[in-house]
Amino acid sequence: MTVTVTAPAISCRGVSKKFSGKYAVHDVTVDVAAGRVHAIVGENGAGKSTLLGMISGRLATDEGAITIFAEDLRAGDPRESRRHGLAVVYQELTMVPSLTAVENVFLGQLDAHNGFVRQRDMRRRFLELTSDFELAIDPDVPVRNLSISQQQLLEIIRGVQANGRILVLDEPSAALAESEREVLYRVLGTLKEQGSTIVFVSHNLDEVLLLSDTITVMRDGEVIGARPRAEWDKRSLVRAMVGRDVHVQRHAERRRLDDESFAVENVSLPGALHRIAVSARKGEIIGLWGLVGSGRTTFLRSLVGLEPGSSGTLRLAGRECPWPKNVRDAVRSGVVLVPESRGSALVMNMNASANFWLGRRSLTKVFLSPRRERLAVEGTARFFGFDARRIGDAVANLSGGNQQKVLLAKWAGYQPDVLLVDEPTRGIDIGAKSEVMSSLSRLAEEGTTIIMTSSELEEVIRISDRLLVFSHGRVVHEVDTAHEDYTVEQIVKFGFGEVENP
Amino acid sequence: GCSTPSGTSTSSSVSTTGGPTATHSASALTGQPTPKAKSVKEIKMAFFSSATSNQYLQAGINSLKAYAKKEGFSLSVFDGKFNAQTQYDQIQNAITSGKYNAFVVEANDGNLVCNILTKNAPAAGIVVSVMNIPICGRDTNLGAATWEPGTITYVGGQTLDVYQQWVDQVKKDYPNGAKIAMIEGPQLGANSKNFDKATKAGFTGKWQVVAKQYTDYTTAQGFSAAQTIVQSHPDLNVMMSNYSGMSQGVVQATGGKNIAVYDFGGDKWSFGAVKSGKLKSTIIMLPREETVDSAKAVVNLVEGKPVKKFYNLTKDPKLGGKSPFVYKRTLDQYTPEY
Amino acid sequence: MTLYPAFLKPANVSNILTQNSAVGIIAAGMTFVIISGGFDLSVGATYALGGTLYAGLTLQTGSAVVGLLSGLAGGAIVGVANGLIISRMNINPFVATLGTSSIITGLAFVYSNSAPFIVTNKPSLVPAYQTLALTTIAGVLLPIWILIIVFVIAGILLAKTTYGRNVYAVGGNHEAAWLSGLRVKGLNASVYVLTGVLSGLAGMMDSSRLGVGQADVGGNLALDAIAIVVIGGTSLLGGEGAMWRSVVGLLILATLTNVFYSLNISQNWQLIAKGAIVVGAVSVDAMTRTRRRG
Amino acid sequence: MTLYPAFLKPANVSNILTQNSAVGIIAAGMTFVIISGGFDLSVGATYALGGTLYAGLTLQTGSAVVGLLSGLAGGAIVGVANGLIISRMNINPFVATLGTSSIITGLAFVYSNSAPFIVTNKPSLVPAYQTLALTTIAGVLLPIWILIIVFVIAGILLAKTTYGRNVYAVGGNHEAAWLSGLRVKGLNASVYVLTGVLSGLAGMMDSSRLGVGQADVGGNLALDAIAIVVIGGTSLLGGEGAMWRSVVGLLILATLTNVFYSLNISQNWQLIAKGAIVVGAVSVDAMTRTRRRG
Ligand SMILES: Nc1ncnc2c1ncn2[C@@H]1O[C@H](COP(=O)(O)OP(=O)(O)OP(=O)(O)O)[C@@H](O)[C@H]1O
Ligand SMILES: Nc1ncnc2c1ncn2[C@@H]1O[C@H](COP(=O)(O)OP(=O)(O)OP(=O)(O)O)[C@@H](O)[C@H]1O
Ligand SMILES: [Mg+2]
Ligand SMILES: [Mg+2]
Repeated sequence: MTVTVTAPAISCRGVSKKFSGKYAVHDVTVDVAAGRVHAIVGENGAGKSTLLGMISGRLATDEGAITIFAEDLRAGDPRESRRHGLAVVYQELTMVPSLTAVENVFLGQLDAHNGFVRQRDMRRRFLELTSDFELAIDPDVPVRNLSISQQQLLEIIRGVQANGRILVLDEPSAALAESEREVLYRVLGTLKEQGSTIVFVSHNLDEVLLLSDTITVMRDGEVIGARPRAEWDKRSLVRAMVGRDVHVQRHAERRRLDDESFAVENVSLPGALHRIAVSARKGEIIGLWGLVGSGRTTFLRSLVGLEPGSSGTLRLAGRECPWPKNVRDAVRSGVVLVPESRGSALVMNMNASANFWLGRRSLTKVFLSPRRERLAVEGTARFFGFDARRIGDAVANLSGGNQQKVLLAKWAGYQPDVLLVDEPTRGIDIGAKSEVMSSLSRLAEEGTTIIMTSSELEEVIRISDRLLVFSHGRVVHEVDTAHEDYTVEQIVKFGFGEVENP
Repeated sequence: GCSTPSGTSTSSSVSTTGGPTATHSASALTGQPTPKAKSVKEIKMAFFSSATSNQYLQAGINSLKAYAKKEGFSLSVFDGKFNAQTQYDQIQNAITSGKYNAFVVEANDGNLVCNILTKNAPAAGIVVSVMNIPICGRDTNLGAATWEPGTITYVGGQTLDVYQQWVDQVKKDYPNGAKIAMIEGPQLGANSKNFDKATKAGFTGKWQVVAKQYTDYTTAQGFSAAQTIVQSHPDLNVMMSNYSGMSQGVVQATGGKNIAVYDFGGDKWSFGAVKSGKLKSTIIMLPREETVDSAKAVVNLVEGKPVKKFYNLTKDPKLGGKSPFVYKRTLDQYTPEY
Repeated sequence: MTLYPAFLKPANVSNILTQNSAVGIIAAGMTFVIISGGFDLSVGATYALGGTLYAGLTLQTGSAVVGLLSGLAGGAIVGVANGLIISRMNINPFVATLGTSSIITGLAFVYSNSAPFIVTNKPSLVPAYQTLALTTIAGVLLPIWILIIVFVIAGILLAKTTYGRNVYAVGGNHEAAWLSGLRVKGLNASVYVLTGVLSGLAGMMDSSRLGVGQADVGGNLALDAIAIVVIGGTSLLGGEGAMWRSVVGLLILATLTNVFYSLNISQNWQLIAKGAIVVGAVSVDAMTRTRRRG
Repeated sequence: MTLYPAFLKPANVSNILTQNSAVGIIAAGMTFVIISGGFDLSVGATYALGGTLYAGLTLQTGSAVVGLLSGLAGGAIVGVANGLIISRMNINPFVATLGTSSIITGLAFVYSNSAPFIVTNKPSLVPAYQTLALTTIAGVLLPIWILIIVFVIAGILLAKTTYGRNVYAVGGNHEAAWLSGLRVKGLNASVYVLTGVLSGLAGMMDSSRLGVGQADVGGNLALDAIAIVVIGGTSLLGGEGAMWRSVVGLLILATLTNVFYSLNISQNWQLIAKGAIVVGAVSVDAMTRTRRRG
């Protein structure tokens, strides 16, 4: 298909959007050329999702106009953008938990004949799509039983199957592991070849530089620059995003490690985990890495009593402890988990401070004192780079990065001996990411044992002292990241379970 | 001030048109069906009570049970929960079950159960005695016209004429006029219809109805309805309450005010209240005769004795020919039966 | 099951089904409402309105067909009003339908001048009026046929059509359904129209059986219908459930009631037993269903 | 507001408050239940049980204090049962409380032998029995004081204590509360205990005022109490709302009822107007409140 270079696929003219009097997007003018891949980058809260929201019709514009292939877009109705041939993958999951994988992929576009759903056709198409994505997901499984990354993949598949002229993706790869990203890149490449226009948002600058034809940088709701790929490099992107140079924090030197603080053996959960053994020392950071569904989350949940069927032995600072039955047991013995999903770990319509104190012995015996609570939490908030002035804001109104900081502050506030952290950097910008990482390092320096997972392998390698590779509910390999040199490719192979056996 | 009542109640036959029925027993008998039960022991009776949850109903049920025991026939009591549909379904199931050959019915809604009682039940060989609420749209009829063909008898004392007499009592007690309020039962119930009809026709000119409220006969609703009426009509003279259970709430609301409360019910409590002056008067009701007479009609039929098509409870021998209206002065002539 | 000798007699089964045909077809509509994440407390009032209109207009025009159509129209209008209030004005369905319920009952009383319409008083109209309830087809009464047909059609509509699946989507995740381009407001409203029409029909069926139309019936219908749906295992949170579950719920409740009526257990003990059985049935269901993850 | 001359007369205000003190304190408990994401349909039955136990035990023991304590105990036991069924057996609160409601009513009827307990028939007991309802403190009746005190304490408990915050958390995000190590089950159950005790108390207050305790009252209380909470603007989805909102809801409904009674509007038009005003009030609330983020 040849691309006629007439009208831009998307054209925003002086578009603005205000939330409670403050501009989230201000006077943005940007064109997306047809048939190209256009990336939008910017810090958390820069307004990327808001801009995409207006393009996709979920949000009404306050000022300005948007045209799709030279046709005006009527604001505030997702049907409208769909009519114009837009398919949108949103930043947050928009799955219907009770419906099956097939039904979610075809949500709003069921294949039907005379009003009757054509189940068989949809299932065939679903299997085609999942095999394109090198996935094996049971078509009939209710989506609530799938992991977050599996759901994220279904979101993308939904966007792809919609077969639109324009595909808009808001942080599609945030929840994906290396290998799945490769698949995503390949699929996007194919779509581009077929003439689709692609707009996407990502915090992964390598991926942005790899995929895009044009890159637009946003800061504080405004467009800082929109230039062809060739005119950008990582440094100039970061500078444009943040307004300064960011030094990616490295482990300059290894900490001196103390005695063993944490050891588990024989951690099992029928059908999910198989006799996992991990031990860690005071002040050590252990990274867990694996492919989607490899069992990292399930492992961490077992350690704090969230998986009732799990079993194993636990030794803390050399003393045998009973296997935790619930979160309270775990917290009491000094092990806490920062869960992976912000949505299910924070009470969205409570403020940050209340979320911090939730489940915690309060400062006062019976009566709350919001003022004193806020004061008491400010230090921890700052430690994690959270703006102390926003402590009273409802968590729902915070950007993803700030929500993550609240989450970390809340759990680190227990001052645990062992902090388990599941995907702390998912979907947050590069600045927030380095803040989170450095605060974890500092915690470790203060003597906390940290076990964290991340789908971003480089990040794990960078921060951790040791890396454990998970595959199918087993630890299949251990990498001493402090002393050995491994390439990303090698580790990914372990993740597929190709090499070695424990 | 209020005028004192000018005289005792007169004979209660003020407007009864059903007089002759009582004398027509012979011809009535000829129109009666042949019962399936050949002897009293073979009677299998179902009593469909409109509910079971107040003393009036309890008194009736208990007497009927005792009567069944005495006569030696079997009796099942169904609780209609003041719900017409529930009662209909109960009757339908009872017919289907084939377990009964006689019904005594206190209908929650006389219209709903009309067909099933006059056609389906007789077709299944069941004889039907109706009490308290006339069926088939006869609820505002008088005397013998409250009986519906297809059933063997109607036993009742709360027909339109009683309400008319009640209105007359009030008028007689207040010859110079009065402001009157009514606390009634459910809006679509037969009693409310008769009550409304009688008051609309009777209270004209100097007798003025200033308020009325429908309730579910409970003390609680009687109380709150009366309380708000009292509040917004400080010049009220008379409050008429259609059931003693409600009147207990009404007198709480009118306490300390110069309002005469007229009660319909005549239970032990109302006798005490008439005596202490909380109530101006009450009307004797005979729940025990009501159920027993209905069952007795079936027994008589089985025994081949005459069965009247209409038993007028306001003329029941138990009243000894006296009026059912009880004032403080006449209190000792009566005994409450529940 | 031989709880009592007559239980499985055709006449008794027919009783069970006719007595529950009204609440059954209302529960079929309610299943849609609940799966869509809604709630409808106005079904009882609509049921009474249906019967009142049917009787009133039959008496006034002399034609049962006109009565029938106006009963259906009345139900539909109520449904549209509920749907608009809930989806356009964004009002919680609980309050909205509690409010409309009050309005509908008031209107039905005003229309009927606070008295029942008694069709049986006009014998010439009775045969036509009672056709709906007393016609027998293949030995089975029409209301039972209607009950079966409603459940079959509703079941197919819910499970096999785009419309049905979209109702699940709206109830399971309103936002996701909206973002995927579904007409969520229309879908949201439609389930109330469905329930309105079915409630009107249910009211007419019972009114036809009894020959009377009146405004003060149907008091417990909403809770009964919701209980049927929920006892079957459909979640009140929306997005889940199935029509067959409501059939199961209906059969449980209907059988219970019938057994109790027929065994003539004291009403008080019936209440206790019924409550215990309902809680028991649902807890067994809750235990056997695999618990969801975290 | 001068809707009618007597409206603001102290006696009328006192009427409005006493008549609604029972439903008011039940609504205070219901606010906790709804914010915790639950639902309680058994409050009406518990209310009746409270009054029945109070009257029955006062008559049987001759001591109103024993009656009072047993009424409170009855409410607490119902609450504990509801709480256990809902939180331990994981049963939907709608079905669970519909079921227990039926059981409670049955038990109250059995205990009272299906007839009211009439304390006024034993004049010696009446003064003690009616202390709860008729005592006046500083010119204000005790039930009004109780209403005020319950709302103040409930308001503080909800807004100012850890317990209250935990209730919001459980209702707002059950999983987050659980992940935070809260005793989710205990919290879930506790709100039913609270509501049970308050319903029992409410039943005793009304029973004390009337001198009668009976099992067949309280039929509409659950819907009324829920309506009060929701009309005030507390979301049925849980996690949101406030006690002052329920106070507003109570005042709206109570005033409406009183005005209608007093203006002597026909009951049919009352129904219509009441429904319209409820829907209207809530839609104004829905429009003025800023819509939440997606
Ligand atoms: N519905 C809303 N109400 C109030 N404020 C909002 C709303 N949506 C977004 N905002 C605010 O607008 C700003 C821009 O948010 P947006 O989600 O567009 O950022 P983003 O660039 O997508 O960030 P991220 O990388 O974290 O996804 C933020 O300050 C955010 O808090
Ligand atoms: N309690 C359990 N019993 C059986 N299987 C389980 C249980 N919990 C999780 N699983 C399954 O085990 C697999 C591991 O999922 P998990 O979320 O732990 O993986 P992960 O490595 O964290 O991957 P992701 O990147 O998706 O978060 C999944 O397929 C999941 O469905
Ligand atoms: Mg974003
Ligand atoms: Mg995970």
